Amino acid sequence: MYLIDCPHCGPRAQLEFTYERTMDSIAPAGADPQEAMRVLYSRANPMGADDEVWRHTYGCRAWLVLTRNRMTHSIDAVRAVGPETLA
Amino acid sequence: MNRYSVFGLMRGALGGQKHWQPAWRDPEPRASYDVVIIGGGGHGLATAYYLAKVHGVRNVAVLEKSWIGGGNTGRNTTLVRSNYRLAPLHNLFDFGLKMWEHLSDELNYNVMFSPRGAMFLGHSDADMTMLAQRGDALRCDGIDAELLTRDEVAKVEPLIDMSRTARFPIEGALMQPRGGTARHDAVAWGYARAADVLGVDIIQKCEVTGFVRDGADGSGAVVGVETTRGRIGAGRVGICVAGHSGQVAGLAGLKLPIESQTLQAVVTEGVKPMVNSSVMSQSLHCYVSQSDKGGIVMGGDPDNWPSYARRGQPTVIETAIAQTIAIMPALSRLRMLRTWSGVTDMSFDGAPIIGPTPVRNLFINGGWCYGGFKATPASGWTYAHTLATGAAHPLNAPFALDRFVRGATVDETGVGPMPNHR
Amino acid sequence: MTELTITALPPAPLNAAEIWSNPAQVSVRCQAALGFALPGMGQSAGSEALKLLRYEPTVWLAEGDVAPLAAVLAEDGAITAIGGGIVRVRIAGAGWRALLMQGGVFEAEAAAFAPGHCAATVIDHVAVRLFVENEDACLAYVPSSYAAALMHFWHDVLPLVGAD
Amino acid sequence: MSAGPSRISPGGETVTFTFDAVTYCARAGDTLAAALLANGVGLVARSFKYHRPRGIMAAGIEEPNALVTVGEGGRAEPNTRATDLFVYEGMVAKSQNAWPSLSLDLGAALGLASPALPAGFYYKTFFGPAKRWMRYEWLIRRAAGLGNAPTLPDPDKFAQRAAFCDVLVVGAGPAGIKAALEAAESGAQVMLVEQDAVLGGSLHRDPDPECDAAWIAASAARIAALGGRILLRTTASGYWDHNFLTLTQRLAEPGAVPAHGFAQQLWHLRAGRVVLATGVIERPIPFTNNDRPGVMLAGAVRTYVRRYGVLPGRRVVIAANNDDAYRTAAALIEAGAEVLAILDSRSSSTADAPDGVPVLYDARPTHVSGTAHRLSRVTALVREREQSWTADLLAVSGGFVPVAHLHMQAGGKLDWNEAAQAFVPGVTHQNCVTIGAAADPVPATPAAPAGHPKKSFVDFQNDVSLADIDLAWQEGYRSVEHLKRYTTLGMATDQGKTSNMVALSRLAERGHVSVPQAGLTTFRPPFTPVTMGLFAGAGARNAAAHERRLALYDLHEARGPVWQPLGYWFRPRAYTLGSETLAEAALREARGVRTSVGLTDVSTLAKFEVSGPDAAALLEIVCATTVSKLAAGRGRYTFMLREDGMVFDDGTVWRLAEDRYLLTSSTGGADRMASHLSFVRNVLRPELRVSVVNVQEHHAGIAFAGPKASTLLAGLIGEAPPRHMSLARAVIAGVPVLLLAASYSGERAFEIYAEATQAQPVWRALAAAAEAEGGAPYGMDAMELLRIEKGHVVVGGEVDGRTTPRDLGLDKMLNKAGGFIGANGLQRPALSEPGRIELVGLEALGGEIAEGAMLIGAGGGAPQGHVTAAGRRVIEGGAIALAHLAGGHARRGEELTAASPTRGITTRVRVVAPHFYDPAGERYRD
Repeated sequence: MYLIDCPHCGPRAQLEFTYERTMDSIAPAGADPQEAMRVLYSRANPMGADDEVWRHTYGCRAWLVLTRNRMTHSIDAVRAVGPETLA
Repeated sequence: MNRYSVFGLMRGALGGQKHWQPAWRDPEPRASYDVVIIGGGGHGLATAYYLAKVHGVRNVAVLEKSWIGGGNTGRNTTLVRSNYRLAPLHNLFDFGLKMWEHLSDELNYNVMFSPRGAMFLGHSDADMTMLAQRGDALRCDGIDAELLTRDEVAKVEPLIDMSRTARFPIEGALMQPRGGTARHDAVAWGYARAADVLGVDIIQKCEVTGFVRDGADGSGAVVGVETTRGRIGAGRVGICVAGHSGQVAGLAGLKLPIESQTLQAVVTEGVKPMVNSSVMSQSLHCYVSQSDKGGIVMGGDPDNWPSYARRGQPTVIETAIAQTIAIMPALSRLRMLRTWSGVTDMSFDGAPIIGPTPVRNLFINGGWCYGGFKATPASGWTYAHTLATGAAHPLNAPFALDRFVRGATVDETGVGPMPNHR
Repeated sequence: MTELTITALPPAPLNAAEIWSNPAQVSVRCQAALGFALPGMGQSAGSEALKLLRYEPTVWLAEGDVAPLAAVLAEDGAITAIGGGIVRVRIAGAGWRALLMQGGVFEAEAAAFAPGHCAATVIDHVAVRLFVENEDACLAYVPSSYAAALMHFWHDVLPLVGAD
Repeated sequence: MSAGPSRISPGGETVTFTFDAVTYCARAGDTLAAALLANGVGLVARSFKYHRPRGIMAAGIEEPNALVTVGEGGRAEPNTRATDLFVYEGMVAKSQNAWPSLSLDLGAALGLASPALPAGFYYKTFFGPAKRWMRYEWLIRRAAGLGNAPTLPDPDKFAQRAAFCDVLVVGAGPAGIKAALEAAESGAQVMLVEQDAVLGGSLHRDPDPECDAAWIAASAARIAALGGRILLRTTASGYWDHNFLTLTQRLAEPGAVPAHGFAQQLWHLRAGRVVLATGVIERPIPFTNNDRPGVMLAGAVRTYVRRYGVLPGRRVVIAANNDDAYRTAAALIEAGAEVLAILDSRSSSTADAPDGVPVLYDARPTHVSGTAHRLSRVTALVREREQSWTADLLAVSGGFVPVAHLHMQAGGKLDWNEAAQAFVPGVTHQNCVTIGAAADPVPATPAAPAGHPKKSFVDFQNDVSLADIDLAWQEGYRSVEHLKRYTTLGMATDQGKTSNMVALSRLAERGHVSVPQAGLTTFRPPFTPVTMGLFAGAGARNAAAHERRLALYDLHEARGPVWQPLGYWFRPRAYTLGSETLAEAALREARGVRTSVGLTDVSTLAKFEVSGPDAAALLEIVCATTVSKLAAGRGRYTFMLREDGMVFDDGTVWRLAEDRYLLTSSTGGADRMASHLSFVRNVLRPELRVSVVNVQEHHAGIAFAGPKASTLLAGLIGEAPPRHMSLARAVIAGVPVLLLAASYSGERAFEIYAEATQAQPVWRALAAAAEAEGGAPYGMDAMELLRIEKGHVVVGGEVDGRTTPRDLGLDKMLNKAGGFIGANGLQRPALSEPGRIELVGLEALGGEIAEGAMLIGAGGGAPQGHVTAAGRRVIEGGAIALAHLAGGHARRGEELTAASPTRGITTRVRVVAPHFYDPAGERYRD
């Protein structure tokens, strides 16, 4: 059970979070259809760190990008995504 | 090689069992092979066996970075069945199931295939209709499937909670009588021993670190592999590494529609027989059976985020155990003895990927998600065909790698390209 | 066992106030119009008539009369009624923190989770929002459909509170 | 009942218990093992494979032999270690795996066949068809397993609780207590957990004047005073990621009735730092018959003597390869036993033996003999010459194995300690440190086994001998993992706690390599076995899935409906009257809607309010249909695609105001849709000025449908209701409502939304109005009949995640401008190839159509599609269905067979358009 340092809530148990997908699966806006499908179906799936989209679903509901190592499970960075928020 | 038989054991009883030879050789790698298979799991070893046995391709090496059968072959919950809803899947898996029925004799190694029945429980009329649909699809394609009533379920598994007030009451089940379990390690060892006899080199502790490519810029066809035990030439190379598919394919610059996730399983202390079949639930996501040693073997959903660490998350097993106890309350006081994990190769439609890659002479067999063990004979048979001929076998043709970008996915659960939604 | 009461409160006017732009300016307007600034994450602010709880980065749970808040938000956000779907459960008594550790993952026992603070978490598989009313009481905002089940769970584990 | 014959100072026995129906006395604080030894019971169990007689070998959780079943009925716990079970009044313990009795176990005959049953024998025989193997398997399964399987539900509950601390100390021996005290004094919030029932650990075996009972008590009090938490009978059993641990706490002994109804509690603990003071486990020594009752670990002997006042033997031989065992000699002499010899496998030692105890160097035990109940003779090789003693106890010590399980579960590495011949904790990336004996075990010298390999047991419970390890080696199973799997070594309930190192040493010996080169197995959770019910917690009763209850639950329940699960929700399936069957009720209810009026609860539908200047822009990304052209006050049908172009949900979208929309979608997809909307809004388009609020539970929804619905509703609201696909606000029974004129049934209909807390009067008013006109509430089955006849698709049926808008006949509604999610996926070539599965209607040419049945063409062959939903014409009768059919759009008029072999139903059907009722939509007009 990871401890994920939510930029909005502080460190919380993984049970409050859900994994959605890797950043490398999201095609840039305006990509042509073939390129978008290629991106959707190609994952680097590295045996090391990767950028992943998670959501604090059972907490603040915000979306986060975790840089997480798939071997050690260390979470090296957590970044908030979404609209501007009040500090 | 000694032939295995009860007489051999009797003979050994007099001589302290000293006459048994190694089950497979421990050869040094040769300079090159007609076919190199990367991955000494059940699928890779079966592929090698059928290459030698069926196609006469005996100059074959199986390269295993650790010890054979140590990946998902030795970590799964040993269920064998073929009762998928979609025809390309049930046709492939049932081809395999028919092979399971004779595998011990075929290999002269008892893989303990035990067709004690694979039962999907239905918890509502809606579940039962879905199960009937699946059963009808199977029966129309000549595969066994029977709808069981509540009473029939209770007869097979007397310890299931049949009360109407159960949180997920039992309305019936879909039974595949020919389904069951097998001894997972024996499958790897049996194929290894049988392949070894036919001349296949099984090379353990040999990790592939790169591909040798021809062409001026090194981007042409694969002609060999770099390994921790040196360069090995190859006519064709078949990747067969389950959860590590992405990593090995990545050595050739490929990105696959595969994400590696952890799947955990649990076994209890051994007790006398109490679970007679393999029980799965349609609405919940748990499955349970009892090993021949008496341990109750259980599993549930994967830890549905990427990982290679073989370290699970405890609440995932807590949920699977809660679901299992809700179905079979008498399990409550048994003790969980051991948990373990495998790295599953979750494909983006839930179906395997077998066939050529965009790199010439490089083939892939992976994406089995959490259901590859039962396919071992069929996977090996059809992959051997593909590696021997360079062409798809009719049974693996629907599972080509290009199906994703073409839009021809085989999506049994219909949840689309996100494996964690499956 | 410690004395602990678990009570479902009557429905309250609850709204979600979501701000999509200029949150700092909205906060300034809020201070000017209502006398308090928008609370930060995990905090609350408000008056007798209106209490704002912040569980989300862009959404404030507003309990009370939100009419003046609409003008504060102006073109920077919107208000949506949500009170029909939430049951407020008051857990009162010294053991509320220990009770909320049962089936949970959030550190309700932390001293930093002080009166006026709030947090969203999951308890026995149910998403709940907690608000510390005072040292002796905590309010849980529970999805209506799960309220009966979660209250049953809390009553069930009550004997364990104070038993450590 | 008298005092136990082996009790050193008799008296004090106050607790009675039974073992195999014989009543015995014990002292409070005794483990079952101590109590049995005190009572002179030597034979306690039978081994797994050969049913060899076994007694008590250890004093802690590593005990491989003495397993019993304790408790009765649903509380019975099989395979309970007698050394980890504190006796309580009335405790009922039974031996296992023996028939007809422990003393006379016919299974022991298997031992005679053991030469033909080496490791892995089953891989080499039992060939033939699978069914033949199943006959052998039947026998093997009955012979295997240890305790009897439980058959009753558990009467007790299990709790799970979160906890947090700065420092967790595992193990309350002297090192652990000191570490906890120090951390607490430094201001840290401390937790100290101990699997034993008392604090002190090794101090009960090896007293230390500086750490006496008073010191233990004072330390505990000080830790508590500083806010620390001390838990006894609590095992740190799992060490997971990010310093998360699972602690299992026994609130009652196994088999006992718990005080508050909770037998155990699982702690989900997050620790800042973890200090492992977990001690060591003593290694046994392999020699012939080393598994017999009367062969015990030397440290365990000391524990029984000093902690429990029990003397396990009076004429004792000690065999060891280290200094520690000499202390056992001292303890035995103190207690009045005779120590015949210390057999030290080393060539010399500086350890002090008690006066009068002969020490023999270069001495290794070769075999022991005795009865199933007790030992009588010990034989050893002393400087290669055989020597024997008449003895009733052999205390052995083959060195010490650090308890590094948690360290390794945490992902830590192990280092080889040559002096101790043991793996000790090495580096770890978690914040975790090991202290005490586990970090610094007593030195021990390797010694070659001197007995017969076949009877020199390594894994006692699974009867794995040195000969089995040798055979595995000979056959090529040389990796330690192959060895374990081939021989079953380390797979028993003790998970190799006493056997792993002995086996590794043998493997190293055979391979002529060092022990670390021979390999190392991985320790996985749990450290000791954990009761399944504890891991399930409260979820054992609800499958970890709470029921979700409708806001109008009470009103439905008063009508006694048949409830239908839908996800975690329960909705009325039909309101049966009198002796009606479900099907009759559904048809009556559906006919009521077609001819008069009906009402049904649609509260579970997903609902989102989307507001702000960019609301339409967001919806046009999520929905595949146009939204922005919708006028305020109007609504329309919509559907949503996944990125791969498949339809994954559908619903309606309503423009409530200029910049405010209400989006509805399916019940089953509600959570997924909530996540999808949030993902699109926050991750893909954070710049949009839009608010998306989930209002699924805020509104209760009631569908009011039928030819009389409009008139009746007008009467209730006092004005003309909105026309089809328009909306209005009104008041019913004093409650403000939102009226959406939408129809799922095919009749003129309204979805009436009220705040859920106020919805009951609205339902009552609508129900009263309906019932006055012969209408009635209807349930999901009637709704299903109505929508099938109308040809509406449903998510989970026709929308199965594999169909495109074109497959479903929805492609004309696609937003021509594109830009929606799924637009790219739809371009894939295979999605426009001929022969795709397409939506059609079916009419039966006689008989009923089975839902889910396969569609077979006139020429037979493989199925070409299936029946997605089967119903009937509500008024006229006659079976109809919706179906998926390959190339179906072009096959109208074709006759097929709908076959359900599992249900024995085969029906001839004709392919028709999937609209059976009012295809022009004339009934929507007033």
